[in-house]
Amino acid sequence: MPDYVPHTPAEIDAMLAFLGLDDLDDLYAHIPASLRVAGGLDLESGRSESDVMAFFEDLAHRNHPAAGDLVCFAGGGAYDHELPAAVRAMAGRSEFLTSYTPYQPELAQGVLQALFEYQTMLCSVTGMDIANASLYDGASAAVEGLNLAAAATGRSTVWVSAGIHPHVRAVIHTFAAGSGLDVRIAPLVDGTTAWPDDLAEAGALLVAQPNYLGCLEDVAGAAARAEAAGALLVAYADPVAAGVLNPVGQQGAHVAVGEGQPFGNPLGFGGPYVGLFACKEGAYVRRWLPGRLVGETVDTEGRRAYVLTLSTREQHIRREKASSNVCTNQTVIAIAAAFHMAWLGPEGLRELAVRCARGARYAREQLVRIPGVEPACLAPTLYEQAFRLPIPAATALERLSEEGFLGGIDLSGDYPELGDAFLVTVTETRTRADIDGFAAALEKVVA
Amino acid sequence: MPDYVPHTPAEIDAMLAFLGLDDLDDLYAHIPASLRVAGGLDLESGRSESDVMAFFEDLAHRNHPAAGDLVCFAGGGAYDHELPAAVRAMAGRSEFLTSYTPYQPELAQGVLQALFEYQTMLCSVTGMDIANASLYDGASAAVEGLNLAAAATGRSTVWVSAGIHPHVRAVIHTFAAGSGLDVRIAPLVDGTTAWPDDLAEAGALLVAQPNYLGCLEDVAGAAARAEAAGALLVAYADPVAAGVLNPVGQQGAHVAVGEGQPFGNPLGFGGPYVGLFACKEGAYVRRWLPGRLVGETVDTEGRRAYVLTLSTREQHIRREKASSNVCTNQTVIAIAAAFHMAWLGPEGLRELAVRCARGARYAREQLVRIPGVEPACLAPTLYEQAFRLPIPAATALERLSEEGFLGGIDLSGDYPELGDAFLVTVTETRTRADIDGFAAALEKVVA
Amino acid sequence: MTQQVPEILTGPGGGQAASAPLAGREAEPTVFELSSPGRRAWSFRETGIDEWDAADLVPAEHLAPEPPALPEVSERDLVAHATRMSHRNYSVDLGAYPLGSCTMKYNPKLCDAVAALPGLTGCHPAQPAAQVQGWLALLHGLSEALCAVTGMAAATLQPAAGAAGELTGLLLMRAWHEAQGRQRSKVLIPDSAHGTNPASVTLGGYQAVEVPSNGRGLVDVDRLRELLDDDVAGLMLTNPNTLGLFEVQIEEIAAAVHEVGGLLYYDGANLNAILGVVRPGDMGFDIVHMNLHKTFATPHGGGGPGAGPVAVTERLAPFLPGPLAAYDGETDRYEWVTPERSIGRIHLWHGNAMVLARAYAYILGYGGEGLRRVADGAVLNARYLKERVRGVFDFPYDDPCMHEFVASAAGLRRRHRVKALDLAKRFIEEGFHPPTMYFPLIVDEALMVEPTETESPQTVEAMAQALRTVVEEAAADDGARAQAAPVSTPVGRVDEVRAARDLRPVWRPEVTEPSA
Amino acid sequence: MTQQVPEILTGPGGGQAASAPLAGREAEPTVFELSSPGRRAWSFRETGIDEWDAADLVPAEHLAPEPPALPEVSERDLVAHATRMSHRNYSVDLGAYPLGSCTMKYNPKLCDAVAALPGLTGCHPAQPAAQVQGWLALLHGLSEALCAVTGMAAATLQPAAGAAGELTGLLLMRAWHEAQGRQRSKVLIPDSAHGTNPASVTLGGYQAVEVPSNGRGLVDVDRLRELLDDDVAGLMLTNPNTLGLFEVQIEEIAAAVHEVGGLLYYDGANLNAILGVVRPGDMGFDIVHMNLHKTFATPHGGGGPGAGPVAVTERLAPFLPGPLAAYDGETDRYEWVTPERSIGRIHLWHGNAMVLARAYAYILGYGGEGLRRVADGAVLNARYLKERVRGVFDFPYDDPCMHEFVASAAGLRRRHRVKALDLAKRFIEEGFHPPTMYFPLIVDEALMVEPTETESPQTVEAMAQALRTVVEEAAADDGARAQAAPVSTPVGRVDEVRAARDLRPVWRPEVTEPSA
Ligand SMILES: Cc1ncc(COP(=O)(O)O)c(C=O)c1O
Ligand SMILES: Cc1ncc(COP(=O)(O)O)c(C=O)c1O
Repeated sequence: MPDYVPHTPAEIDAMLAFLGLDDLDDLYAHIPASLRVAGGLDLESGRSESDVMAFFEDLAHRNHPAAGDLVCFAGGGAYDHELPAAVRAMAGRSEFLTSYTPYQPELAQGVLQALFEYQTMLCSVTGMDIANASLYDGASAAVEGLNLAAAATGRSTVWVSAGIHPHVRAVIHTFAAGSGLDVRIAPLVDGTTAWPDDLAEAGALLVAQPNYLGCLEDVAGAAARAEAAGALLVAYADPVAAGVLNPVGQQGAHVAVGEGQPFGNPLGFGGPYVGLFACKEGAYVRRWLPGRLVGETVDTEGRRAYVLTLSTREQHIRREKASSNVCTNQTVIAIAAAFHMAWLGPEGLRELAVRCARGARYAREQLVRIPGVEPACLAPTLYEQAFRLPIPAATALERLSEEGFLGGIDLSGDYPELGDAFLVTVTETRTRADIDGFAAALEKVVA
Repeated sequence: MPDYVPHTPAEIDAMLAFLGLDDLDDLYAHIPASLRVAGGLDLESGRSESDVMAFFEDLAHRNHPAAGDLVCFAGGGAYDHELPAAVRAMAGRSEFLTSYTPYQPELAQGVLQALFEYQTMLCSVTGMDIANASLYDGASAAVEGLNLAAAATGRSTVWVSAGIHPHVRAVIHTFAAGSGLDVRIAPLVDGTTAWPDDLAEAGALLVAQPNYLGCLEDVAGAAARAEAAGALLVAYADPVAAGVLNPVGQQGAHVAVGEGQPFGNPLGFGGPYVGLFACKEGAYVRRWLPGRLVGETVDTEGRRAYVLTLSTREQHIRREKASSNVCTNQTVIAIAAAFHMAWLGPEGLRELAVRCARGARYAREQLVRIPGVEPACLAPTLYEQAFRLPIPAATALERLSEEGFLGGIDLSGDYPELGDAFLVTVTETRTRADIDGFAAALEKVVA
Repeated sequence: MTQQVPEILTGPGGGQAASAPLAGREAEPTVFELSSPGRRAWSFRETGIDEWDAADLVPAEHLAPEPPALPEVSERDLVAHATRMSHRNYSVDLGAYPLGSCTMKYNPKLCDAVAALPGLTGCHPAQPAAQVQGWLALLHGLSEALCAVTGMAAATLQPAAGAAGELTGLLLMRAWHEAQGRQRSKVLIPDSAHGTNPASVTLGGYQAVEVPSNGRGLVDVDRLRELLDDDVAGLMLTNPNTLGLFEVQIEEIAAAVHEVGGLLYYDGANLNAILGVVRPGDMGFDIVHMNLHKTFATPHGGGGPGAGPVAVTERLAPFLPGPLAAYDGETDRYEWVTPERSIGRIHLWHGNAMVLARAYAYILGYGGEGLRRVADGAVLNARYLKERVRGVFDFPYDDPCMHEFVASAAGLRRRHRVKALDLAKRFIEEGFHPPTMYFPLIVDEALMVEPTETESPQTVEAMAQALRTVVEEAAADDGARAQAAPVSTPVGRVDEVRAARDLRPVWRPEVTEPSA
Repeated sequence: MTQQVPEILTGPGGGQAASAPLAGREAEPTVFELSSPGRRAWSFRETGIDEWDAADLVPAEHLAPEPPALPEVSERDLVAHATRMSHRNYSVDLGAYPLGSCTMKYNPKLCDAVAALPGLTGCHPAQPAAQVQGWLALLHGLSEALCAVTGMAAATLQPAAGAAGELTGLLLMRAWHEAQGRQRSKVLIPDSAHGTNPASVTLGGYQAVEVPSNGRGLVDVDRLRELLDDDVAGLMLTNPNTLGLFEVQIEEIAAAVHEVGGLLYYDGANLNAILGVVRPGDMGFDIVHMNLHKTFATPHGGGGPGAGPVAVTERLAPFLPGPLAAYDGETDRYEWVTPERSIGRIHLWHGNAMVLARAYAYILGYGGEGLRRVADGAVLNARYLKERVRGVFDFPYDDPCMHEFVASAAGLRRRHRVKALDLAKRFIEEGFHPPTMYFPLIVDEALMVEPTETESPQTVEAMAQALRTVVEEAAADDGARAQAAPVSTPVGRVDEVRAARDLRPVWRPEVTEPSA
C-alpha cells in the first residue's frame, strides 16, 4: 500500500521513549477501553498505488461519459464546454490546490489576489458592485441570496420562479425548513414567469436568466415589481449567457447568484462546481453578505496587498449571529473560473455565447423538421430549449443513448404540463455534423 | 486558431511608426526579393486549440498502445513500468519544464540541485565516481563512452559485444563513419559475449549487463581482459537490474552508460528518454567527460550553491576540440529519473528488480510448458529472456496481438542464429493473471 | 533618445517577473493592468455552422450593447501572471502547515491522478444511472467505507463541506423530532466549539445554547445536565474537541442527552485523531459529519472545495437527503434511491463528486490498518511536539493531547507584550506556516498546533526548535523581532483596518497604481 | 527541558520551507540529508506471483549484497523538496527570458496536453507499424510540414537536438561526397558560429576552417572564395546569423560553395526569424537542421529534451537515416521505410517522439499564415527593443536585426569597469532573466538579446526601460550595484573557480553541512 506516514519503527520507538510510553496504544490510554475498536475497522486492507489506480480505471470504464463515449446535448445546469489546457494548468498549480484559506495574508497573496480578480470579473459579468469569494454551488448561492434578501427586508416570504432549476428549488425548500422562509412558487406561462399581482409580503423574488427551459425572462420587469413591493430581486444568472445578454445588475436585480461550472470546470459528475454570488452596494453588505470577501489594502511598506475582510459577518467571529455558516467554500474552483474568464476576455465570452446560440438555432431548425417534434415554449431562447416529442422523453433518451447521444434531459417529471418534453442544450463544442447526426438519430428513434 | 503572438494591430502600427516603417514587410526589406516566399507557406491554415486537440485524439485512437489496449510483454530497451503519480507531478512542474540550461546559477538553483542529486544517485546505481547531467539516449551514451575511451587510450579500435542492443550497435556504426572508430563485434556464445583473445589494439570493450537477450554477462571478466589490454571497459547497464546485480563499477567497468527510460518515463514511443553516463575518477574526466556537469560550491555569502562546471571541455568553449558536441541534452528527463530513484530508494529499487525477476521466472515456467517453446539461451537471465518458437516469431506476434498481447520482440532479424526466437520481457506491472493469459494465448497461436 | 515611446506600448509588462519571490518583492500587477484592447487568448472549434451574429440570435431588448468588461490578455501573460501568483503563496507542497483543526496533511498525487480520469470527469450529473454505473459504484462504496469508519448505518455524500454537513445534520435532527411529534427549540454546543456550529444551529432553526467547559477543557457534565431538558433537540460535540482533548466522559454525556430524547451530533473535523481507535457510533453519536478535506486528505484548494458527508444511525437513515446510490444484488446494478422520509436535496447535484473520488482513493490505499496508522502518527507527532515546547508555552488545559494541542502565549504577553500573533508571524521566518491563532476562544492568546501524521519526526523536531527559538528570542528582545515579522515574505503585515474601512472588493483603475 | 532529544529525530526536516524564496533564503537540503533508514515512498501492484527472494532469482556471483545507496524519503518530503527546488528556479512561465539564440518563447499548454494523451504516450517504440498507425501518421505529417517550412524534399526526425542534427547533416555530407567518389577534408564555418558547429565538424571527421566575418558581421564573401577549393566538403551557416543579421549575400555564397562541389548546411537555430518569409531551400541550402525546441516552442526542460530534425534536398534524400514513416496511397497505410543508401540509425528509437508531437501541434495550430506572424512578432520585438536601447549600448554590427540583436558593453567596461556579466546580473533585479552573454565570440562584452514574439510590446518596453536603468545606474555608480548583483535571488554569485578546482560532482556526507 502507499504509505504517507513517514515514521519508521525506530523513530516511533524513539518518540515513545521520549514520551515515556511503551507502545502506540498507550497514546489512547485515557480513552475508555469499552469504546475502543476491537480488531480494527471493517475495511479491506490497503492497496498499492497502482492497484488503487487500476480500481478507479475500472470504475471509469463502467461509465459512458457524456464528454467522450457520447455526444452531449444535455445541459440543465451542467455544460459540456471546451476547457482550455492553459486554464487547467494554471488552476492545477499545487500552490493553489494544497493551500488553506488565506488567513495568513503574508503567505497567501497568490490565492488572495486570484480571488480579488475573480470577484472583480464576476461583478463585470453580473453587473454588480461586490462579489464574494464563492459559495458551494448554484443552489447554495440561491439559498444565501434569499436569506440575505429576507434578512435585509425583514420579510420571510420569498417568491421563486418555476423557471428556477428544479434541484435548486428543492434545495431551497430543504433549507427553508430550518431558516423558516415561506417559499412560494410563481408559475411559468409560455415559458416565462408569471408573478402574482400581490407581492406585498415578499422579501425576495428569485428569477433565472435564462430560465431552466432556456427561455429569456423579463428581468427588468421582475425588478420593477420587486422594487414596488419593497422586495429584493435575486437573479439566477447564467454566466455564459452573460456574454450577450444585458447584465442582470443593469436590469435592476439586487443580487446575482448562479452556477459557475462553465468557467474552468469539466462536467465532473456535478462537482466540485462553484456558487456565484454578487450584489449591489447596500447597507446589507457589511452585515449580511455571506461567505468570504477579499479586499485590497497595503502592507507596512505601502505595497499593494490583499486580505480577507469584513470577517465580522462570518461564523468564526459572529458565531450564531453570522450572515451564513459557510467556512470552506470552493476557492480553487473560483480561481479556475477567474483564469477562464480572463482567457476568454470580453470578445471571447461574447463569441462563446454567440456560438452556443448559433448551434442551438441550427439544431432547432433541424429538430423541428422531425414529425412530432416541436418547441415546447413560445418564449425566445438562447442555447437551451425544450422540445415536445411524439413519444415519452425517457424512451427517446434511452434509444438516443444507443445511437451514441446524450440527447438532453427529460422534463416530464418536473414540468408535466409540457407533456412529453425534453431539454436540449447546444454548446460551442457541438459541430454541424454532431447536430445533423443528432437530428437523424432523433428522427429515427421517434419514428 | 490559438494565437500566442500578443500584438494587436494598433500596437503593431505604433511599433512600426516608432521604427519609421510602413508595414511588416518592411522588416524584411533588406532580404533579396527573389528569395522571399510568394503566397505563403504550403501548409494548411491554422486550427483552434480544440481542433488541434481533436486531431491528436484521432491519431491517438489509431494506435493500439502497449500500455493500454494491449498487455505488454515487450521490452528490449523500452519498458512498461509503473510511473508514480508523484514523479509525474514533480517533473511536470513548469519551472523545470520551461527553463533553459542553467547558465545563470542564481536563477537556476532548482534545476542545478536536481541534476546534482541525479548525478549522485546515478553514481550509486552504477558504482561510479562521477556522472554527467545526461545525454540523449542509451545509444548516444554508448557512442560517447566509446569516444571517451578511444580518446583516453589513444586507440581507435573498439570491441562491441553482440549482446549490445542492435539499435545501439547501429548508431555506433553510423557515428563511427565520422569519428573513425574501428568497430569490431564480439559474438555471443550461449547468450554471453565471447571476447577475442587478442585485444592488443583495443581502446574499449563495450558490454551490456544484462545483455539484449536478457543474459547476465561476466562484467568482471570483461574488465580483467580490458585491463590486461590497456583498454577501458564500457558497460551498458540496465538501471532497474542494478537493484539486484553487482554494480558494474565494482565489477571493474571504467565507464557505465545506459538508457534511463525506466526511471520516470512512459514508453512514449521511444522518446524522450535519457542517456545515462557515469565513469570512474581518472585523468580523462577533466578533459574528455562529455556533456554537462553540475558541481557543488558556495555563493558570495558562503551558502551552499550549485553551478555548471568544467565547461572548458564543452563545445561552447573548446569548440572543435570539445569532448563532445552535445549542448541541449535531456535535463528534465534526468530530473524525472532522479525523482523516481528517490521515490524508490534502495529497498524500492531492489523490490522493483526482484518483482520483475519473479514475473519472468513465473512466465518462463509457464511458457516452457508449451510444446515447441524453449529458452533460446542457456545463460542465466533476470527479467528478459529469449524463447525459441515452433513458428516464425513475426507470425506468432501478429496472432498474439489479435489476442490482446504485445508478445515481445522478434529476434530473427538481429539474431538469425537463434532461429525463430523472440524476446519476452516481464516487468513488475504484469500480474499472474496477465502471464497465465499470455501463456494460454501463445499456446493457442503456436499450436 | 529622440523618438517618443507610444503611450500604447507602456504599462506593466506581463512578462516582468519582479513580483516573483525568486527575483523580487514588487507587487504583482492585476490581470486588468495587463490588459490591452483587442488582445486575446481564446480560440474556438470549427463547427461549420452558419455564422449568424448576435442580433440574429438575441431579441433586441435582451441584447447587451457590449460584452462584460473583462481583461484582454495573451495566454502567455495570463500564465505568467498565474505562475507568479502561485509563487506568492505557501502550500502543503512547500512545507509544514501546522494549522490546528485544519489538518493540512500531504495530499497524495495519486488522488489527483484519480480525479483526472476522463471516464470520471466526463460524466454529466444528469446521465441516467445506467450510463454511470461506475460513478454510482464509487459513491456507494465510499458511503459504506465512511459508515465503517464512523460506526454508522447510512450516509449522504451531498454536503459540500463540513458546515453544510452540520446544517444537514441539524435538519435531520429537526425532521426526526418532528416525526416523533415533538417541537424542540434548543441545541447545545460547548463554548469551545467551532464557529460553524452555532451558525449552523441558527440556520437549522434552533437556538444555540453554550455548554461551559470544565477546568480540564472538557464538557462540564454537571452543567450539561442542568441545561438538558425536553426542549433540547441535541448536543453538537467535536471529539477530540477543539483543544485536541478527548471527551473521556462521552458515554455519560451521550446517556444524558439521549435520556431527554436529544440527539448527539458529531462534528468530524477531528476524526483523523481516532481513525481505527474509536468510532463515533460506538460513543453514542447519532449523526456524524466528516470533513473529507481534513481526515481523508483531499486538497484544501486555498479554502475549498471540500466535502462534508453526513452519516447517521439506522433510525435516522429514512430522513437522509436523496438520491443515494444503492446496490441491487439481484440485477447487480446500482440505482438512485431517495429515502422515503428524506429531508430533500441539499446540493445541486451529487456533492463535490471529484473530491469524493479522491477521498475514496485515499481510503482504499490505506485500508483499515492503514487508517489506524494515520491516527497513530497524528497523535504521536502532536504529543511529541507538545512535550518539546513544554516550558516555553503555557498549557491551560493539559490533559494528554490527541492530534493537536493548544498552547497559550498569555504569559509571554504579560511578561513581554508579545502576542500570539507576533509569534505566529515570526514563526514564518523559520520556514513554517503559523499554527491556528486565537481559537478556540476559551484559551487566551491561543496557538493551536496540528503537525499531522505526514510530517516526519525530523520536521516535527525542527518545528519544536523553531517554536522554542521564537519564544526565547521574544523573551530576550521583548518581542521586537517578532513584532516586525515577517520580513522575507512577498508582503509584510497588511493593514486590515484599512481594508475593512475603505472597502475595495473589486479592482478600480484609479486606486491601483502599484505602490511598490 | 530535561529529557534528551533522541539523535535519530534530529536532522533537516523535510517539511521546513526555509529555502522557499517565499519564506526565506536558506540552502535547500539535499534529498540525501532528508533520508531516514527504512523510510519509504514506494508501493507496488499486487501480482499474485510467488514471492521468491533475490537469492532464488539471481546467481550468487551476480547478486549484490545490498541495493545501491539511494535516499530513503517519504513521498511527502520528496514532493516538498521538489516543489521548493522549483521555486528556486526561473522559467518562461514566470517571466521574460530574452536569451539570444535560445528562443525562450511561451510553450503552449495545449502542446503539453497533446503530449499527455495515453494513446500516444502508451506506445512501445518496437510495436509493429500496424499497431501504431497514428504515430506513423504523426511523424509523416510533421516531416512534410517541416519540408514545407524549409523548402526541402525529405526529413529525418531522429536527431534528439540541434547538435545531433548537425552531426547527422555532416555524416550526410560525407556519405554524399563518398557516393560522388570524392574525399574531402574541410568544412567551413563562420567565426560567429555556435560552438556546436565546429564540435560537430570534428565528430563528422572533418577539419573545421573558420571563415572571418566582414565589417558588417556577415560572411566575408571574398575571404570565403579564397578558402573554397575542392577539398571543401561544405559550409555551415546560420541565417540569420548569430548576430541576428540576415546574410544578404546568401545567393552568391551558395553559388560559390556549390561551384566547388560543396554542400550548404543550414543551422536552423534562428529559423524562427524567417518563418514564411524565406526558406532555406530557396536560399540554396542542401541540408537543414531545425531546433524544434526553439522555433516550434517545445519546452526546453531546463536544458532538454529538444528535437533536431534534419531536412534535405532531393539528391540527399537517399542517404537519410532510417527508418522513415512513409505513406502508401494504395493501402492507405503508413509503413517504416529505410532509404536505400541510408547512413544508418542515429537514435535508439524514433527520436524524441513526444517532443515531435508537441511541435506538430504547434505547427497545426498556427498554420501557414500563423507561422509568418510568429516571424513578424519576433523581428518586430527585437527591432523595437534594439532601437530603444540605442545610445546606452554599442552595436558593433548595426545592420537591421532580425529576431535578436547583439549589443556590446565594451564601452561601458572601458569607461566604468562594469562588465556585460555585471549588467546581466543586475538585470535580474529588474525582474528579468539576463540575455545571453559573451556570445558570439566576435563581439566584445556581448549581450545577445532575443525577446521572442510571445512577449507583449509592454513587456518589451519594460525590458528596454530596465536595460536603460541598469546601464544609466552603472554609469552613475561605476557599476557598484551591478557588481554586487543579484541580491534578491536564492543565492548570490557563486564561486565557479572553487567548483572546478575542488570538484564536487556528487553529494558526500562530510562536505555538505548546510552553510546557511
Ligand atoms: C471543528 C470544526 N468544525 C467545523 C468546521 C467547518 O468545516 P468546513 O470548513 O469544511 O465547512 C471546521 C473547519 O475549520 C472545524 O475546524
Ligand atoms: C546557433 C546555434 N546552433 C546550434 C545550437 C545547438 O542546438 P542544441 O542545443 O539543440 O543542440 C544552438 C543552441 O543553443 C544554437 O544557438
